[in-house]
Amino acid sequence: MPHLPPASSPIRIAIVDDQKLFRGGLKMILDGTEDIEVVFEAGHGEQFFERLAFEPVQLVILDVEMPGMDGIATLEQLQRERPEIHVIMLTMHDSDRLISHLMGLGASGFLLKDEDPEVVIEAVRRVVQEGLFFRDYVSKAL
Amino acid sequence: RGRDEERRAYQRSLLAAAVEVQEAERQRIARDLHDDIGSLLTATRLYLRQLKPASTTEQVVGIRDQSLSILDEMIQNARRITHDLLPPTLEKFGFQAAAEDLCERIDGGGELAVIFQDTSPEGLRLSGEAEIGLYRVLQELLTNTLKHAGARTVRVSLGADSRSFTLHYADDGKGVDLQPGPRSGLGLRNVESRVSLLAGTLVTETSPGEGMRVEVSVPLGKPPSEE
Amino acid sequence: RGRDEERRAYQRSLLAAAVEVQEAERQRIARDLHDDIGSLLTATRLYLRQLKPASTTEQVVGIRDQSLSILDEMIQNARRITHDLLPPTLEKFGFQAAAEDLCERIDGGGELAVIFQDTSPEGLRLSGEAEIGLYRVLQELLTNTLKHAGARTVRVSLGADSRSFTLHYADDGKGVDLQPGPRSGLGLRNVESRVSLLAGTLVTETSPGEGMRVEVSVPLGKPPSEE
Ligand SMILES: Nc1ncnc2c1ncn2[C@@H]1O[C@H](COP(=O)(O)OP(=O)(O)OP(=O)(O)O)[C@@H](O)[C@H]1O
Ligand SMILES: Nc1ncnc2c1ncn2[C@@H]1O[C@H](COP(=O)(O)OP(=O)(O)OP(=O)(O)O)[C@@H](O)[C@H]1O
Ligand SMILES: [K+]
Ligand SMILES: [Mg+2]
Ligand SMILES: [Mg+2]
Ligand SMILES: [Mg+2]
Repeated sequence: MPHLPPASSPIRIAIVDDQKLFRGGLKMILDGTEDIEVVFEAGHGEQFFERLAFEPVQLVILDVEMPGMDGIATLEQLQRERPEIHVIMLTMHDSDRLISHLMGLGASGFLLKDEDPEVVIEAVRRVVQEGLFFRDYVSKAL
Repeated sequence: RGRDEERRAYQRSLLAAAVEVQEAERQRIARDLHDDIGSLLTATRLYLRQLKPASTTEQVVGIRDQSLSILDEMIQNARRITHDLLPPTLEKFGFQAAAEDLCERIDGGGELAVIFQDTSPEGLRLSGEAEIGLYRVLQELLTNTLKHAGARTVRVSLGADSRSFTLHYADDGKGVDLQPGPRSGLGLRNVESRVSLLAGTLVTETSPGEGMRVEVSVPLGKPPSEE
Repeated sequence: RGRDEERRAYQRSLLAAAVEVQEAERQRIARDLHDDIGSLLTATRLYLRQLKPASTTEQVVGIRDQSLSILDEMIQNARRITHDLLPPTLEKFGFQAAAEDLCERIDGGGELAVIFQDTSPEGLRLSGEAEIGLYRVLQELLTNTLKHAGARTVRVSLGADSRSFTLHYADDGKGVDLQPGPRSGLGLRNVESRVSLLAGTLVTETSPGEGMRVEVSVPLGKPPSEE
């Protein structure tokens, strides 16, 4: 059946997290799919915006806690300057308060860092297709 | 009246320093745990999840080695954090042993030579509070020497007579003009707190160009029969 | 003279309590890290080492699952330790939010019902020291209620006027005959320290059979323009 040809238009994403090894793990998983391409990685917000200027992406996986320009500040700037880019936030702490705050700021998704890789992949696809992905732990927060 | 008020302000500044240091430490450890260890744990998890029944031998070995190297890094981190919090030697072998280890570690580490000497009776143990208190004092003095002194050599010597235990500390760094009165740093205030809580005496001698010399004496209380 | 000496002894006891709590906490965290995280890390390493190029699919899957489940346990531990040290909400969302989360967590946890109310202006942020100080006070009061009171209900209410921020705390537990003068526990002494360092006021009302009521007020300093 004639599906959209995934190889011709992979989802272009960036991974922003201060922990290099974590980025590496995530990149390995996402690059292992047909329809997702990790265009670049960055260790904090400033670095992300520098790269973004030259390497457009559709979606960013963004760590909340980073030294320097953190995930929240990065999300806010993205919403002001590039609201069309989807953002999935990542964190260690599943706090309802944090989740609703991030949603209020315009994040398209939220994931815990120890979420299963299949869920991460699914989140990327769903956000691109439907605009939003929040797990069941989020429904509580609403 | 004036004296009293001064003394109260001083006491208050000691308390403030103790609380401030504690909160700063909590924040630091929380960050280390969260940012370093937490993220590395989740990273390892991501790698391991890639192991599939269908994985090739090469993939298995690659993922294993990657995970093992992250694990090693975490083990180092956890050790370092634990060690900074409470060196395991201290409880097991006492202040003198822990002080020697600390001095050796710094001596081996770089520019600063640390000469350690201990003439206190072999096997002498101090009270738990004295051991931990003196250890914190020595940690702060060494940190200050590393941070501020530009020194080449530190001498640390421990000794005891029948009534008291003494720590002599001397660096050959650039010294400082220490004004009496309120301090900006927390470190020396906490040194003062520790010594005063141990009912000990503290003498600090330093001036620009003259290095830093500190002598701390604490009374040897009841023999350690309180096991 | 007598007054002065008493006051000095009191100040000294506050300082001693602060230092004692800090060392106890260091010891506790060092143990947690060592036992809950360090040992599990070593165990995971042992498992992973058993992965060989010649391992069967079954062995690969077994080792992977075993390691993943230890990793999950460590992640939970790291979360818990971090959270106890410094709740992530506090810095991001302020004292009122962190207090509400803390009350909710205890309320959901068991026998004790915690009723939380906040009438302070939406979005009001206190100084960093006030936020952390009040949070530590609330933690201690709740810990005491859980530990000593046998209470069924706690009411926590926060409010502010133009000059000060107030925390009202009341449990309906068995109360206690609190003598003035030196305390055995560290908790209430540290509450006193925190409030005094914030230049606040502390009123404690309790007697046997009458529950425990505490009111803490701290001045609202300069507006938070210091971003
Ligand atoms: N060994 C030393 N040689 C030269 N100057 C010193 C030495 N130790 C301390 N000082 C000076 O005394 C000051 C006060 O020291 P203190 O330990 O109280 O604070 P700090 O080290 O600056 O900060 P903190 O200890 O809170 O991290 C230092 O800032 C430094 O200028
Ligand atoms: N909410 C309460 N209800 C009944 N008794 C209380 C309550 N809070 C404190 N107490 C009593 O006051 C004493 C002193 O409390 P404090 O918090 O100073 O010490 P602690 O809780 O015994 O020990 P620590 O806080 O050092 O772990 C307690 O031992 C307890 O007897
Ligand atoms: K890919
Ligand atoms: Mg991070
Ligand atoms: Mg210092
Ligand atoms: Mg208590």
